[in-house]
Amino acid sequence: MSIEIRNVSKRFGDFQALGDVSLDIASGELVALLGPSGCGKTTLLRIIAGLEAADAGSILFAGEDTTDVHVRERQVGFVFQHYALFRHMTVFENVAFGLRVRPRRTRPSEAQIKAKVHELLSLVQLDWLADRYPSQLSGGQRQRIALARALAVEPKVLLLDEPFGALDAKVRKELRRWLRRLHDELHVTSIFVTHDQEEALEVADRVVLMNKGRIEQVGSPQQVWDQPASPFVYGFLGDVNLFHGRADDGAVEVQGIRLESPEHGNVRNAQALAYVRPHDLEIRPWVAGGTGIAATLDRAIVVGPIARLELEPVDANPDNPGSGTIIEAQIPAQQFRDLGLAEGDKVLATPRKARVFVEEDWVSP
Amino acid sequence: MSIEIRNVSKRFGDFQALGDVSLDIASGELVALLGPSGCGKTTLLRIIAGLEAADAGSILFAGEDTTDVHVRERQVGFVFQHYALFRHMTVFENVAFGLRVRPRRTRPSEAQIKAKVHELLSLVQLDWLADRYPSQLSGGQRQRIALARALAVEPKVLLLDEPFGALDAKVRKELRRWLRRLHDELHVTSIFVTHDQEEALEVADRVVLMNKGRIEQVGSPQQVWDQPASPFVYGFLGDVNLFHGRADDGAVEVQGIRLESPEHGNVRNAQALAYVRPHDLEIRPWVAGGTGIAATLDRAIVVGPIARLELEPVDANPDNPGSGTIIEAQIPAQQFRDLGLAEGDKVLATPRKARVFVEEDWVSP
Amino acid sequence: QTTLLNVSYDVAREFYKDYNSAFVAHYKKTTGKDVKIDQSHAGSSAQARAVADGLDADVVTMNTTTDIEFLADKGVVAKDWAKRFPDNAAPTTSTMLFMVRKGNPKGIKDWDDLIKPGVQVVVVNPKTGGNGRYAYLAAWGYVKKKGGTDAQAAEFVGKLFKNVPVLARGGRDATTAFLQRNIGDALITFESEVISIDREYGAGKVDVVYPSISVLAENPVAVVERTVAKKGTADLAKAYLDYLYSEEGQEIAAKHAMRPRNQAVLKKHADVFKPLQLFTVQELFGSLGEAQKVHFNDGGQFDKLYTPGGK
Amino acid sequence: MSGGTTLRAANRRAKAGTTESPLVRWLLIGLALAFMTLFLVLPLAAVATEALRKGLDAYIEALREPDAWAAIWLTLITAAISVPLNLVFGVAAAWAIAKFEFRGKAFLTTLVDLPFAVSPVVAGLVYVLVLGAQGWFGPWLAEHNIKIIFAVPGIVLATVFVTFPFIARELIPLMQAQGSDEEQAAIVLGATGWQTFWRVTLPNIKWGLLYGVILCNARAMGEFGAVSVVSGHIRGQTNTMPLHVEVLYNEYQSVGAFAVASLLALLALVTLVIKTAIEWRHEREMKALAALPPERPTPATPVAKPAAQSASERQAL
Amino acid sequence: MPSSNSPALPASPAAPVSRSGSPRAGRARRVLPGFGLTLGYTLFWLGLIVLLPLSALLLKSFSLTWEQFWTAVSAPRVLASYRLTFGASFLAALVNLFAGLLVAWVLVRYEFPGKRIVDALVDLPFALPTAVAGISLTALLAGNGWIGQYLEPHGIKLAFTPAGVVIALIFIGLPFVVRTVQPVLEDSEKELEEAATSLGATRWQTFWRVILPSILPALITGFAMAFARAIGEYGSVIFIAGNMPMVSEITPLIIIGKLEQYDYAGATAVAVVMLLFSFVMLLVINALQGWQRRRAGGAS
Ligand SMILES: Nc1ncnc2c1ncn2[C@@H]1O[C@H](COP(=O)(O)OP(=O)(O)OP(=O)(O)O)[C@@H](O)[C@H]1O
Ligand SMILES: Nc1ncnc2c1ncn2[C@@H]1O[C@H](COP(=O)(O)OP(=O)(O)OP(=O)(O)O)[C@@H](O)[C@H]1O
Ligand SMILES: [Mg+2]
Ligand SMILES: [Mg+2]
Ligand SMILES: O=S(=O)([O-])[O-]
Repeated sequence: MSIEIRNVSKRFGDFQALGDVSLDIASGELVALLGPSGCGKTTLLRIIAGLEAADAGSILFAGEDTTDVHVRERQVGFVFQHYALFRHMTVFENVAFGLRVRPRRTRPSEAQIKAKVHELLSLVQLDWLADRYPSQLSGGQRQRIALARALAVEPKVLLLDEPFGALDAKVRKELRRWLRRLHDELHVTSIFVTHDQEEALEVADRVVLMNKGRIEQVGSPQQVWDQPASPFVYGFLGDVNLFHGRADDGAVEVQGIRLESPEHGNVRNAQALAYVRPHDLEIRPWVAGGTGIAATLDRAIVVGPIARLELEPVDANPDNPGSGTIIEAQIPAQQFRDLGLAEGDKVLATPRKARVFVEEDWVSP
Repeated sequence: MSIEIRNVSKRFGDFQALGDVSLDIASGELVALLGPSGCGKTTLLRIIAGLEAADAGSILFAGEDTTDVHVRERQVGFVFQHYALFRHMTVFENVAFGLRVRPRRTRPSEAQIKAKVHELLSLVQLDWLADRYPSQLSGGQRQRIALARALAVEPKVLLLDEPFGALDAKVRKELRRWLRRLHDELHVTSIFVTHDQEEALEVADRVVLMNKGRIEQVGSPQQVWDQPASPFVYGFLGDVNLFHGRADDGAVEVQGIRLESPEHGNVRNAQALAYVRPHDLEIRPWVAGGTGIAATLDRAIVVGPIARLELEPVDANPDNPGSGTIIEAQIPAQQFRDLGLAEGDKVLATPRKARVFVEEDWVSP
Repeated sequence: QTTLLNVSYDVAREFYKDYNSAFVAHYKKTTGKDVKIDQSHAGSSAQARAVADGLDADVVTMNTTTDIEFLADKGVVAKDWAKRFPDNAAPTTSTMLFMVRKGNPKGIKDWDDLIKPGVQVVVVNPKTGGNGRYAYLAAWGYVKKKGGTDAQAAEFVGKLFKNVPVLARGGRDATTAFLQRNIGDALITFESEVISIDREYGAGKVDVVYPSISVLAENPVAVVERTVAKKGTADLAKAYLDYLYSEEGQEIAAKHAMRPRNQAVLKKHADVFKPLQLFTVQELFGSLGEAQKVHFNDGGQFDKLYTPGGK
Repeated sequence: MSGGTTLRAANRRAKAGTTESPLVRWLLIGLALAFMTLFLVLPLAAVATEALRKGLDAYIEALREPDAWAAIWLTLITAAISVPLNLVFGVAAAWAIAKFEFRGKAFLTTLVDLPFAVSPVVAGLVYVLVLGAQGWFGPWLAEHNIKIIFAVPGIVLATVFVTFPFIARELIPLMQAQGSDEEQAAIVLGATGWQTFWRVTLPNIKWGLLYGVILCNARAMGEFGAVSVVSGHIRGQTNTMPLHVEVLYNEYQSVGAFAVASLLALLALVTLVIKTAIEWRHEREMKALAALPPERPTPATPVAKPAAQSASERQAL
Repeated sequence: MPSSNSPALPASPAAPVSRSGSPRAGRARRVLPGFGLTLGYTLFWLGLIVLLPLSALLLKSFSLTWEQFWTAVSAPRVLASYRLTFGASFLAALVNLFAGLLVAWVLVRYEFPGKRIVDALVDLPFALPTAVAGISLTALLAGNGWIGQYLEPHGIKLAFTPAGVVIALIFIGLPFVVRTVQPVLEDSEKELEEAATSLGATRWQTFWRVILPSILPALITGFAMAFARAIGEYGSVIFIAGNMPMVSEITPLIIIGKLEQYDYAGATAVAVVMLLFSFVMLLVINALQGWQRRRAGGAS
């Protein structure tokens, strides 16, 4: 079922939690709502579910306005951040709940319920836990039971609020892959909320980036990564180094280095921000007079295939507010070893690629 | 101050939480205790702090037995996982607490306390929050206040229990770097508990890997990464693919591929487990008869410099229990693009490097 | 079967228990009708308030006339209720006596002995119990009867109450304080309580002292017109109260230490009801209602005993 | 290993970190017990002694009086009516106050507490003022021959008033602490309001509810002042146990009075024992739950046979 | 690329609905059902059982002129009774504050034989008829009582003095403090105490600076409840009070006294004064707690 979000706004008292949000989600899509804490992700999700009413705007399910449809009848599956499992019910009873509360007419028989619940528990690979109580489960298990419970009512839409937020790093990684797989199997339109960009990029078909109650960008993981629409998106999606410079005539000069920036061809001598991802920095041993940003290697973390380097610019220029802070670089571990650098050595860093925003870009969001 | 942990054991009822743990920590070191949930990390930390008593064994601070030293007098700074800030005190009062409760003789004057607290608040970069209450702070801010509070008493040892556990992915990343930096500045002997391997590897001088109440390995991040002492360590430190095979005469055969394993030179025809990290798999387009594990490309996540691939072995062999599950591979994004692979394509995966454990290795820990 | 509700004061439960069975038998014999009597007992004026507020009493049998006056004011009983039955509509009376410790160690003989320094007297709070009001009036009347002025009476009563360590809430509390808690040298209480005290604590534990002069405390009765009109029990109610004046009724009363009006019965029990000089409230105070206003209401004579500057 | 002495020393040390020294501990326990003995045990003992002052026979005799039985019966009836009434109110009030935000909530909560602060005598009096023959509705009630005051309904009303806040007071903080996540989950799953309440809310609050009911019941059975004013004290009809105690006491029948009182104390103790038993069971249940291993048992899936060192070995899930 | 930043007019005619502040205005509805029903029922029942009768009290006292009212509530004896009632209630609540905290502390923190019995006994004052409690306490404390006999020789008189009033009120109020503090103490985080200890605080400092502030709201509530209940208490007090005007006469007894002289209006006037006082106190306490919760609130 497709979902259309039309100009939804929501205030809490004086606080604008959502400002005129519009978004279309195609049937069967898996969409991630990504954004920093407090940006309104949960609020939007709850409005879609009908758990909260929008002040303005409307939500359409398969083209039909749901404003007057009660949560109960929206046929959404909602997975709460802290699971909200029924404490006093066994896992089985939790999953069966949605079936048992149906009106007698449409309620399946006991046998059907049993079969259905066990099918779902197998789906989430926790069949053997049917008789436990939620308090006897680990976080990851609870999460999957919450999902099974939401799926039991065969929802047309699945909404997940930070489904992996409360879990260990390791378990989180396992579950996100598992969620993706499940979605590929069931193909129910799903929206999940997260503030972990890695999670969003890895799992979702499309990523919706939110900030301060507004949508900053919508696109496939690759799109938002490669063409971030705003400095916020750029900064939020991964580690990034920020350099201040001047844009002029399709190029930006940062600390004596000229970076091409064809999209700003018509900009003349404007202040510019150049965002450079750590892996877009080239590192060479320092040579006097060499181009690049002179820096000292502060710390090198070389575990696995990537060496992460922290560099301190040598000549912190007070006129250049971007300097003085640490520059982060990532190079292949092999290359690092080949360079033979030790902590304390001086290096030259050259941005290979940068995303440039000039003054006027900053204003918009 | 150096810390020696000598044969410490601890039971809770029937449950052996710590079994004969010994560990030396040099003065000024930053050590990470890493392990899965319930492995006894917190218990060990609490024993060091004196918040819990060991059943057997002893803790030495700078060579002196602390058994009879009360927590109060151990001069440890303890940072709790959930901060344990005093809710009814302002940030300032929280940080000043340790100074205010000193006996009158050694208590600094109000002016000194004020100066000291502001110095610490500047150190954690939260000077402007002095008059707030903990409930008015974000998680990351609370964490830093907890640290400032612990530092106020000028502890000889700093103990941190999952200091970043409850934080956002993004905030967590920032804070861990900040912690490292702080440590480099203050050089107080520090132990921090975590179950996030990335965190441990990035921040610590040395990593202590724990499992089921015992220490599995102690070493620098690079050491434990490159030479994991046990399958557990290997598995815990990062994503890993597991292949079952036979070890014979200094080599292991896995699905027709021969991997050198000189350390098992004297093993004859034994069951073996080969652990291969995702980035140690080489991926080539499938060619009939080519060596390597034939697999289908299930999903490719290409954001940033690394392409993460999920491969499904084509010919799941029921005799080989390792097969049938997904194989994970990581290759440079550029290489992935060069290969021109699409989801659904068949590929050949060849382990470039593997860590092999034969039967007898599994028994030890 | 008709039922009749007799709303009465605290310590009359046992008496009416016996009286009721006698009356039921008598009524059956004389009229052939069965009747059931319900009893209600609590503090006298609390009971009067309950009746005024709607408790469906057919008859009220109290130990202070003010309580029935109040009901008359409310129109619940007839205005001339006191005339409807003989003897001021009080079939029984009682009076105030002293109880002293066995052997009378302090040598208490009369009212004058109670105001001596060092003598402690237990009295009921006149604010909350009829018992206390009568004790107060008896003391006042004693002075007046001996020819004293009001001022002298007030001074005397003031001294008496200076000797009071505990103002009990009701008769029973006073007895408990005196007998069980061992407080005070004398207890001023109704003659009718003596028998109950003997029963509870065993006879002869204390000595009874009859003062030279005391007050006649009437136990008035009345038909509650409001109820009997509604229930049609007027005749029964009247019969019930009339029977109190019968020889049998008076005899039962005497057995419960209430002074019968019937002189013959009274004589018969002369050992219990020692003759002493009794004055009526009407004689010295106009009426109990008057006395209430002057002495016991807020700001009255009694309050002045305790308020600084008041006299 | 460093042997037994250090071990014991260590135990002593570390315990001192978050608890008091044994000396202080026993001092505090002693103080608390002394206080409890003085203020609770001794009065109870006094009741028992008084009741048995004239021997067991007199005690039993006193309890066999029909009036005593009527009083016991009325007391039980009163509790049986007023406790459910307050139960319904308590649950409704707690639902409204704990699950929703609205203006004037603090004020409403205060109003719910108010009966705690009203003198019981005044509590009885106010009903007389409203419903008595001279009160607002008295004439109307008399006209329609409805008896409330000085009859069982009045006693129930007064009891309801006095025990009014007990259950709500117990439930409000409990339900506030539990939040409404589970209820929202139930609604999303298609449950109606009633289903949500019966199947989700009620099981979650049942212990607190029970506790409130027991306290409410204890107070309902023991209430004297308010009931006294509205009862009418009709022997065998509107005398509850506490009132009967009063009548007997004033009648100089202290054995009877204390016998009935002891019965009340006994009823109270029985409910308290039930409460304790229930709590104990609840606690045990909770402990049993807590004792179970929080994480999955080791043989999660039969994938890696002998190598089951840890879950992480199972190749990428 | 940004999909929603277009300044296009909103599709639905909506916005100003909630400008006024209340997010519930307009078409917004609550997800959980039963708000109207439960709040309605609560208000109805509250009105019926509590407010209607109490307003009768108020109206009855209004039948007095202001001057009569003032005389009724400010006569010297009445004033003395306020002093005693409020003073003794305050003292008793204060004692309960400490004793209740002590009992709750011991019950929560320590193990000792008979703990469950003690725990169960705490509720006894709720159950025992107040008059019985009063009689028993008097029996214990009177000069010849179990306890009194040891005190009397030393010149300590408890029964029939204001001290007796305080003792009866302590008995009545104890469960309120214990039962409000107990759960809070049970929930209090061990970590806070550990943090304080590791920062060098002694046990006493930890209690005083960390534990006490965190249970203070509960303590205050318990105190307020015990106080409020004590002010109204009658049954147990009159037996032990001695009831001497100006000395040991409590306000409820004044009310009864006024009723004895059929002065309904005067009785209600005094009752209204007591009620107002209690109500204001409860209100202040509730507000105070709400404020405290908001300040310290939030997940820590
Ligand atoms: N019921 C409410 N009353 C008042 N403010 C609210 C309410 N619910 C949310 N808010 C505010 O609205 C903003 C958005 O909240 P929301 O829960 O949607 O954020 P979020 O993006 O989900 O954040 P997080 O990642 O922390 O969960 C926050 O500033 C929050 O404080
Ligand atoms: N006070 C206690 N009583 C009983 N068992 C306990 C107690 N404290 C800890 N344990 C048990 O000891 C084991 C180790 O606990 P510990 O808290 O040290 O684990 P951990 O490594 O810190 O785990 P986590 O990452 O989940 O915090 C766990 O199984 C736990 O259940
Ligand atoms: Mg959220
Ligand atoms: Mg831990
Ligand atoms: O309400 S419980 O937490 O006890 O289920």
